[in-house]
Amino acid sequence: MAEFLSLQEAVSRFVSDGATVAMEGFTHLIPFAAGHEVIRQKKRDLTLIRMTPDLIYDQLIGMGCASKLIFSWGGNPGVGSLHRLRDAVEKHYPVPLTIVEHSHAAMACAYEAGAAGLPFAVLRGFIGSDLPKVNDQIKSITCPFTGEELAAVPSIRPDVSIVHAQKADRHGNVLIEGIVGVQKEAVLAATHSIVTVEEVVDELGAGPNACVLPEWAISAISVVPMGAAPSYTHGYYPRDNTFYRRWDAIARDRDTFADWMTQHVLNADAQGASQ
Amino acid sequence: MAEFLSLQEAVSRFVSDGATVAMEGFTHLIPFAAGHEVIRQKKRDLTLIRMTPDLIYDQLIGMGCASKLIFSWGGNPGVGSLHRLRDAVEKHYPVPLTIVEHSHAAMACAYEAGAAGLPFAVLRGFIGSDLPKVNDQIKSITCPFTGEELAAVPSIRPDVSIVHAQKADRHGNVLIEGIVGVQKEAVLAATHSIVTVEEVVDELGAGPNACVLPEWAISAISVVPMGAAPSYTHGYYPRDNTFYRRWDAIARDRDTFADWMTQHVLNADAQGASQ
Amino acid sequence: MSTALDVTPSEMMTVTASRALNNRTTCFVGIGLPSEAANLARLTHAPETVLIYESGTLQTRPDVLPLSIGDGELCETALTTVAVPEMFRYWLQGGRVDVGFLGTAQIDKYANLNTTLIGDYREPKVRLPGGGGAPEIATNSKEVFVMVKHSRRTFVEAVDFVTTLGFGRDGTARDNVHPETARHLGKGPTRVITDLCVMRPDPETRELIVTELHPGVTREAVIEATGWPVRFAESVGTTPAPSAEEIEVLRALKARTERHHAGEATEQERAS
Amino acid sequence: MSTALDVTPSEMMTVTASRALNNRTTCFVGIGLPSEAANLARLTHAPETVLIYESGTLQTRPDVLPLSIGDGELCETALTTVAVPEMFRYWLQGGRVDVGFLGTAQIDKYANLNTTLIGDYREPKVRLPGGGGAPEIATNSKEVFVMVKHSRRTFVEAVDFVTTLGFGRDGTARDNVHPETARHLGKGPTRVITDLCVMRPDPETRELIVTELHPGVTREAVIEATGWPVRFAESVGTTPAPSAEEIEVLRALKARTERHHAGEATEQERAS
Repeated sequence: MAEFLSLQEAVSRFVSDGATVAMEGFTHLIPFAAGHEVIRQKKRDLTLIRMTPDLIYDQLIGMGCASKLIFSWGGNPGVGSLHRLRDAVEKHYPVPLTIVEHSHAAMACAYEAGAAGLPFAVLRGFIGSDLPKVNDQIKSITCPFTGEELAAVPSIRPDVSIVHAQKADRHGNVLIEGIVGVQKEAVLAATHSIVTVEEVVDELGAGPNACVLPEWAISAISVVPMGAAPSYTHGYYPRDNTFYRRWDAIARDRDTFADWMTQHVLNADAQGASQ
Repeated sequence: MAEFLSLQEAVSRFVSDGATVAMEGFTHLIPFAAGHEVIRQKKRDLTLIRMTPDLIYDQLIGMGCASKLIFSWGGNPGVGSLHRLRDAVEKHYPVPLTIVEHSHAAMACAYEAGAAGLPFAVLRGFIGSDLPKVNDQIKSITCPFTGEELAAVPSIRPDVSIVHAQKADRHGNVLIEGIVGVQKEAVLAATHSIVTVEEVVDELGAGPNACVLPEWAISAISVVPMGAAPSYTHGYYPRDNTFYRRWDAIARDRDTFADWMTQHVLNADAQGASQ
Repeated sequence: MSTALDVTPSEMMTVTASRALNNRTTCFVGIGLPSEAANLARLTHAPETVLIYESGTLQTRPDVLPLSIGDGELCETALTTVAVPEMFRYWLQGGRVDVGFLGTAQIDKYANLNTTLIGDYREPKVRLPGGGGAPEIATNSKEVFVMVKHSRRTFVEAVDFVTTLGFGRDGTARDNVHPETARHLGKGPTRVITDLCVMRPDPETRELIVTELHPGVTREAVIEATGWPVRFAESVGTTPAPSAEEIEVLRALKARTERHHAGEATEQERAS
Repeated sequence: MSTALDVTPSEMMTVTASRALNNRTTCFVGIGLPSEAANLARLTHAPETVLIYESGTLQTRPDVLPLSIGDGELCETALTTVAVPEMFRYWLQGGRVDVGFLGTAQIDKYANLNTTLIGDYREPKVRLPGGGGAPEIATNSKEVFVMVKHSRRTFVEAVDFVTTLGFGRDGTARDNVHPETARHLGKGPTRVITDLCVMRPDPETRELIVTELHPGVTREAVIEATGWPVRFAESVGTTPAPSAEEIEVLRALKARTERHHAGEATEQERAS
């Protein structure tokens, strides 16, 4: 049953130290504002799950919020490395970070299985890859009909999933449009969910088969205009590619990063935090 | 690569005697016209797959086209039994019919697995049910992470799937709207597919996340207005509930049925066949 | 006032079943009687009850009762419509359903349901439609309500075939399961609502016992209509009579539905 | 005419890679170089090439190259956009992809790809982004094209980590698999297109051998840039030079792309 809460209240209520948290959005609709609020509330020891960690997790990791990362592609798309992620993995700065590494297909299937209430996902995956050698969560399973061996991974079932969407109606039903990624699965797989939206409207104006999350499948909704910036919200604002490029220099150096975060996140309020 | 073919040509080319055929449509968009063409072409020994056999399979079975039926609910919705199906199961008339019986959840998952290129589907299903005792295709599988036992069924991978949809564009891309059932999965799980559509349009006018089947995932498209009647096509014509009720009396008696089929199907042409 | 109403046993059953649904309950609705009761609940005391049909229609608000589980009305009035695999995987199996609301052809002492056949599987006396969504609705919903007319043919000592689990042949099938299964397996049938009474499982044995009799119904009538030596709760209540409003809304709903489904596919409907 | 063009090695690579795609090929496109080549193909000789990106965008026709795999441009110009699990399950794993088109950080003699790290997994010298979609693109597509700049750092005898299967450590990993696996497992990398040459697997050993040299490139240059004793095919061809049209279209595409991504989120873009 969705409650409309301030972002501060939503994060405070549903994100605990030590929690397993998925913030999803596949390039599109990345919940930056919510990530910043998690940083401001100094959450610690989080297990962060995300197919493509992106800048949002570079920031959370760089600020010491995470002790574990489950992911499948960790980079700044089209730009380069995530320097804070690398510093945590390679130099254990600011705190050690354990990584659990999958492929996109495996994580997508693991979210799907989580949403479907299953304990594991089956995929035709990891054939010939070294990933199963370094991730003991990748096992194999035998088809009971053909005898074929396939890959199995545990389903993803976060304590809380956080996503951003275009809009909610006044009841709290949410419309997600465009590149919908794994957001529906992330929300349905989780015990709790926070959805930030650009705006609240009287009518969603959705087509008959639109991707709508009913309010009874959501824990909290926070209205956060520009809540996905510097990523983008289809129909609202474009991706700030320049910022994505600039991030490389900001994140490369520990102090530059710390200064930027202090100025743009720690000293910002919940609504104005998205860089 | 979709080819626009007459229904006669499409059925002739892709439905062989002995083939495994899925005609899907969950109450909505049932491909009656195509089913009638299969009857007119006197196909034999088909394995018919369909979650809800409905009148279309009552007709195919009553006309002796099928030797096996894979299904999960066989009735005339809101009316009663499918008399031709019962006659075939109980009295082996006009030919014996083997049945393989699942639940909806299992068949939906089996189509999903077929579309996903997997040999089997896993579900939290059949707990305490006698169905696994009478269907040796329902097995169990153990989660490699939790040790929990779940049900496993073979994926559905028909030789040909036949569905009806609202419209195709001139390239052959197809839009399905409303109750979309398992049609996308049936088409993607099959080696070949035939899609009948109400009309061909310049632009599908679909939303960003609409259920669209690309032309390169379809074998043949046939333009058959009213191709789903007496079921319905959302946005085109409603369900002919009166006919569904009338069917009970028509199908109850072997001769009445045969007369009706002769008059309305065998002696009709491909376009005018849908009662 | 309400006691003066001329209420049929069937209406009594529907109203009683509708009252079992709370507002904001998420209910996976079987076609037929459950659909009637669930929509009555939505049109009376529980306007925010969320109705889900297996055709993929989420949170639907039909103006008339569907004849089939996939009527266009269900889609047109739904919040959204998802594919059938998604419906069963994410919404039912994913644990989002509070109440699975089912009808049945046979039900036994341990609330097991049979919609498959009468007789032997390979040589059936009567072949019924089959399981449909019920086997997984009954095990993946948090609890199950069953609604069925009371008769000795329907209420049998042991069903010919367990299509859908109640509590198993001996009442223990939901106990001692794998902990992960236990997290997902619902409580099973917590109420059976008939045109004579309400039955609930005995907390110890899970045998269905009569907990409420509808107004004017005798114990003998229930005993007569039940195919096993039916037991009664220590204290058997009387089901509250329907209110005038409930009966009025129910009859209007059924009349609307009748008119809607009686017509041919008329021009008027085509235009709507 | 075309020989007179001043073509860079990078352009030569892109044009050659684009020519590898036939019209009506369904291509699962990796970001970066493959995306550039695939869109050049679509804008020149293969207008009906179907491009799929892992963000869920099916049959997309971007006017500018995406900076990331999930740019809005990809969705706006797509036939439809599906959820990411559906993309990987139905469209890739379901066997609908003819060509998986990948870049890489390291590639070895048997066309295995490494995008995970340099050094040891637990103590990496350089941590790379990871596998992303590549491990399953490489095994579920009917065949794979790899596009990567030629250097000794990139072309190594054996990759530090097999993120993505080529033909395995000994070239036999795609042989002798379960028949059901064989039905789905593609042919693997059939071409590697670099800025110096085209390599293909030896039909026997699956070792990558040079089959074509780009105009003006010497064998020595390839040997110098390859980290193993590279072999040449019996008859090594010369890659056809780009046409003026190809170069013109490519440069226009890159210029458009540059302009598009260079700007801030300008008012103009917001309005579009």
